[in-house]
Amino acid sequence: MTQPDLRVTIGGLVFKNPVLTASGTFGYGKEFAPYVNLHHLGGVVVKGISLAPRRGNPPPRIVETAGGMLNAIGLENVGLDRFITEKMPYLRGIGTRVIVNILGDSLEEYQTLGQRLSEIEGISALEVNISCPNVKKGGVAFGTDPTMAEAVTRAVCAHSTLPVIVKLSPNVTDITQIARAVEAGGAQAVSLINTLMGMAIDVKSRKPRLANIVGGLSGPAIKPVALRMVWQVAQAVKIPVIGIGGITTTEDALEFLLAGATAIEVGTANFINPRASQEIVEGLARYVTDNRLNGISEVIGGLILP
Amino acid sequence: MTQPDLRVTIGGLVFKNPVLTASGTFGYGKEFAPYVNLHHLGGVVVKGISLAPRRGNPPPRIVETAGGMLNAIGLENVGLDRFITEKMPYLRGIGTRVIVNILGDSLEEYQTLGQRLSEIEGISALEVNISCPNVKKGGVAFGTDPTMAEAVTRAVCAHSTLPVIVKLSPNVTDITQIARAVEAGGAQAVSLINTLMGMAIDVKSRKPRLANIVGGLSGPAIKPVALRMVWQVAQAVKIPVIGIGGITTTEDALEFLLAGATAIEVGTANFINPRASQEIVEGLARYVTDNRLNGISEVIGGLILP
Amino acid sequence: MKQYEKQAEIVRQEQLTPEIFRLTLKAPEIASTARPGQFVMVRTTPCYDPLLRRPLSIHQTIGDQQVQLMYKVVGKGTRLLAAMTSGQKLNLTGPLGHGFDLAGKQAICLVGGGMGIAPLYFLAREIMRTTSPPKCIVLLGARTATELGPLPRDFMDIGVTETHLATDDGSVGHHGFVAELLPQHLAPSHQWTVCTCGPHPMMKAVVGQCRQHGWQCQVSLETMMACGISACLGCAIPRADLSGPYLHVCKDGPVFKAEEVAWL
Amino acid sequence: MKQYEKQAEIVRQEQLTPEIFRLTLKAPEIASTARPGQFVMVRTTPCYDPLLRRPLSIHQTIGDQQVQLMYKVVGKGTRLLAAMTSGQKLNLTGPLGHGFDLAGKQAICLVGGGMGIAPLYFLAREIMRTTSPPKCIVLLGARTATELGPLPRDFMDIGVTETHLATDDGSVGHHGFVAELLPQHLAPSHQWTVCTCGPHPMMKAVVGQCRQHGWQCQVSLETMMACGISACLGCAIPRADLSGPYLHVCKDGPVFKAEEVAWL
Ligand SMILES: Cc1cc2nc3c(=O)[nH]c(=O)nc-3n(C[C@H](O)[C@H](O)[C@H](O)COP(=O)(O)OP(=O)(O)OC[C@H]3O[C@@H](n4cnc5c(N)ncnc54)[C@H](O)[C@@H]3O)c2cc1C
Ligand SMILES: Cc1cc2nc3c(=O)[nH]c(=O)nc-3n(C[C@H](O)[C@H](O)[C@H](O)COP(=O)(O)OP(=O)(O)OC[C@H]3O[C@@H](n4cnc5c(N)ncnc54)[C@H](O)[C@@H]3O)c2cc1C
Ligand SMILES: Cc1cc2nc3c(=O)[nH]c(=O)nc-3n(C[C@H](O)[C@H](O)[C@H](O)COP(=O)(O)O)c2cc1C
Ligand SMILES: Cc1cc2nc3c(=O)[nH]c(=O)nc-3n(C[C@H](O)[C@H](O)[C@H](O)COP(=O)(O)O)c2cc1C
Ligand code: FES
Ligand code: FES
Repeated sequence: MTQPDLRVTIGGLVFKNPVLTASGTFGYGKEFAPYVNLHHLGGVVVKGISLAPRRGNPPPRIVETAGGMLNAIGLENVGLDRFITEKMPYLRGIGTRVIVNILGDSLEEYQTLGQRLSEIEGISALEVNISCPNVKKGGVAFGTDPTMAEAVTRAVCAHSTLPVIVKLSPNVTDITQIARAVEAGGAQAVSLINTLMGMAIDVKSRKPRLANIVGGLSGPAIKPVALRMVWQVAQAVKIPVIGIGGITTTEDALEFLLAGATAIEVGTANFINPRASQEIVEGLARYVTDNRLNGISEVIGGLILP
Repeated sequence: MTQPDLRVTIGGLVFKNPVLTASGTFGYGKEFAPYVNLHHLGGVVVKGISLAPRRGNPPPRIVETAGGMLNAIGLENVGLDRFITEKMPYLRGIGTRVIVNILGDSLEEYQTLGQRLSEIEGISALEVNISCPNVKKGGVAFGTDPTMAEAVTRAVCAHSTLPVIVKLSPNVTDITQIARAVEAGGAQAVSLINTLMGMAIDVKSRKPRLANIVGGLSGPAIKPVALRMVWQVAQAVKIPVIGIGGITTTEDALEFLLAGATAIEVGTANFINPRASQEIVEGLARYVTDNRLNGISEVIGGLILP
Repeated sequence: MKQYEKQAEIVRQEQLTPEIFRLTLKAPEIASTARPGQFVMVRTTPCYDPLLRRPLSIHQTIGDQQVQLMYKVVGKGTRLLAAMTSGQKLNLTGPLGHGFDLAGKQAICLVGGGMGIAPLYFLAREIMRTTSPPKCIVLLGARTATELGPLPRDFMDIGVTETHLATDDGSVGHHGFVAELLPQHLAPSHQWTVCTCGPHPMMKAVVGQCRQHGWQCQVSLETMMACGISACLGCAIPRADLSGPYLHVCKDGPVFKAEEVAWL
Repeated sequence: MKQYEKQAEIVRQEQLTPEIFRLTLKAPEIASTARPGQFVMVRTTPCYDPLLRRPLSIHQTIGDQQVQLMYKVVGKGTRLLAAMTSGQKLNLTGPLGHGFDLAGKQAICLVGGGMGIAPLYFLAREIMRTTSPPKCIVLLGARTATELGPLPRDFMDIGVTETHLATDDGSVGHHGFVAELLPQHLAPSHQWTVCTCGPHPMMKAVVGQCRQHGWQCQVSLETMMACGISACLGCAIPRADLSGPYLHVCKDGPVFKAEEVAWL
């Protein structure tokens, strides 16, 4: 029997399969090497990188919720220079596409990151985080205002030679409006959703469970909201959509593909089951075979409306 | 030992305790009589009422999700006249406050509902649903635009002699903006959150699991988002806030009170545990006693920030 | 219409087939008030996933103390149920809904398919107890013989003299659909009342036969349910004429007159 | 640093006290590579609530086949664990983190409080095995005697000659905090290395004593953890000087040199 065809194309790049890992949930790839054959994945999106290193928020940074978790990591990362020198050499060898997730608190920072990373060998694309709800400055503002979102997209696209994926925030009234704005700004793809802003309180101490007070909700709990937004955005834009949000099983991944996503990212599920991403690749292969499809692309947007 | 004081005041009304039931999850009260001593509750918010009866959406109308559920009931209800003749006589006898949740397609419908219900004996307040995400027309538009939200509030307040609680939609970029608008419109209180818009797909049939395609997400899964919004709104407005969203236990209720809610509504939890609302009343009484508080009001807004 | 919410102790958990289990619970209030065709809502975990209770028909009551359920493992909730053992406690609400209506029925035929057989056993026992001389024919359908487990015997043991089987693979009884057995076994001479529960296509076929022969027919329907007590309005189904307000399976049913509901 | 994700069969589940359980699992890969102080992440349910794995220290390895955990029921995850029985399978990842460093240590004192004693038993066995003549003093603290269960005996059984106890209520051993035992039992003549695990205030007191007497001190810390493999960055703790990048308990720890971390 021939290998089922799981290939998908985003921003002119062919991915061996539509299964990527979500930024901030898969470290810099290496952490999962004991559990996953990285080269079996469609790609790895690394932890968000800023120009300078960031300490992130004080602890406690995470709390479990019903079917999900809140995180307020605060975008802790090693910064651009150490990422290039310490992380890229390993990433060049993992045998799959590397997507670098970037964030900044000014247009200039986004520009510089786009520019600098374009010069680095072994990077397939950029994912621009305009939506992380954990950091008080930057992040939020960009992702919730169409004009700002378009501006950031333009800034990165203008200074980068890499395909640009813009990652959208779900904490908005109309996510299709933001999606159209970044499409107009030149994005080759959009990925969604980032975390929903949430909060938890420790009744005994009467204090917030997160030092940052609020954090980002992720995991199976948010899947229905993510799926709805992916479906809406897939109809609103012409560029490919990457679905993210609570994806834990092959069935979850198929729901997002049917809703119109060209690829998906596995996030919190990596914590529950470090092999989740690879198991989904295997599951999709089985699905294509069992249903005698020519390829996974036949599933994309295949939702049948009543 | 004397009874702990659980009384709270909203819109000039004293409630015997801060535990209400959420609209659409407690029928018209009678359905829970086998499980709960209705007069032990702070109040009962009945299923949303429109001027004319509504059939609601075709089935399937509900689907379970991780830690939550999606519903697309479509505001099925008996309509104002039958509500008054068939439901109110029973509700007058339950020995606690009755709050009527109303919804309409037009300012006029909201007005008429406010006016007509003001003439009915046995109703303590109105809860104006400007946020139900299930009905394609009406609902959504009002709740997601500050100007519209303020207009509806004014319309109801102008034509009603009852205290008006406006129920907010979480599907917005900045819920404090909507809250301030309805406060300006004359609302005596706000209640939040209504459901988050979500979706689920049956991979086997490739069809949406809800005939309405999208539905409202409720249950423990959304609690972190609801708590965050209640905390934000409590700081943004002077009128009392009623917290709703995933409240299932006494601890959950305390989280919302600490975040600044003056009262809470129990929703989806009624399905999992029909006695949930009464158990929370009992739990709050125990909490006040065990912590030697003068009353539950000492808990409201008691969150200690780092 | 009394209803109860109870922590019921598990008296016995029996595995009848690889997928089918029979659960015996101590629930006096429910046992003493339940009618054939009614159901309970079972909480399968103290945690929030799976969140909702699961509706299960009452398979039989034993004396006025015990309630017996029969269920098939189809997903995570029933899988959690199957893992529970005697001594543990299970939270039940019930008895819920309206059961079968036997008032003045003389000749009754029960047609069950798959797990739809569960509530019919309770009904058969009631018929044996109340109608004399009991005229009751039982027709049972399944994909294959093993799927029926001990059920055919169970019916004979309570005195049902006429039990006929049908399987899709012919491994036992009639090789074909159970609905096809109706005209073979129901003497035109009688005013039959047919009570049926099972997969939708099966019930649709049964209803068709009854229309043809002018037999009365009562059907027990399934929908997704969140509350089981007519609070969520999630269990709506269209009326026969497809107009007017929806019926609600948990309150107006789960047992309906065949002509009340739409057969799409 | 090898790590594994395995379905481990439960060999034995023992209830030691009303709240404390000892779980023996068949996990050859982990058993043969684990070091004292390392931990595993345990998935407590196939469902999504509770969602995250739970970190549990390795209490001991038995041969190169079995891993033993000792846990206290404090919430829903550990409650689910306690309900599991031998024969069932449990998903484990591990061994994780860095353990205690015994290299060239001569005189070692282990100070454990509550469940913090769990990893110290593994460490004690390692000391008995590797250092000769083994110089190892064990100081155990708890709220009350029953909370210690069989642990004091366990240490004696493996040849620890000096085991001293302290309880808050004086029900056994010293009436007071375990840290107070250090100066009484640690001869100044030796270059002691103190390894401690337990409630934060207890460890803080132990660290204070060590500073005073110039003893080396290794502490095993706890934080909330989502991944256990340095992917989520959720387990951050501040460095001693409160500046610079945070340390991560799952990767840089859970065992740290006392002077590395801040004692707030
Ligand atoms: C009034 C009533 C009485 C019932 N009596 C019995 C009975 O006596 N014995 C028995 O085995 N089953 C009975 N059922 C069906 C039973 O409720 C479902 O099989 C059960 O809820 C599945 O739960 P789960 O978590 O195992 O499966 P899930 O993981 O929830 O779903 C697995 C599959 O089962 C289907 N399913 C889920 N819930 C329902 C539902 N409420 N009705 C139909 N299909 C569903 C899903 O669509 C999915 O395909 C009854 C249903 C109703 C409405
Ligand atoms: C490296 C490490 C090793 C550990 N080793 C052991 C051990 O050997 N034996 C043992 O009994 N416990 C150990 N713990 C603590 C154990 O992980 C928690 O008690 C457990 O996760 C609680 O889960 P739960 O679902 O039962 O409680 P939850 O319902 O999650 O919470 C109940 C209470 O426990 C607290 N809690 C939850 N998670 C943690 C955590 N990760 N650390 C500390 N407190 C927590 C919560 O704040 C809450 O107050 C260890 C923790 C870490 C980080
Ligand atoms: C611990 C943690 C850290 C994260 N860090 C980042 C980040 O650095 N950049 C980013 O764009 N998204 C980040 N995210 C968001 C995820 O990439 C993803 O969008 C979100 O978690 C929803 O997917 P999930 O439900 O599958 O986890 C993080 C999420 C978690 C849980
Ligand atoms: C089945 C169902 C029906 C609902 N109907 C209404 C309604 O008619 N009017 C309304 O304002 N809210 C309605 N809601 C929203 C709830 O009142 C509540 O705001 C929401 O479910 C969040 O609370 P919860 O998570 O505790 O359920 C409904 C919710 C559910 C689950
Ligand atoms: S199941 Fe809730 S109304 Fe029928
Ligand atoms: S627990 Fe995830 S990085 Fe330490």
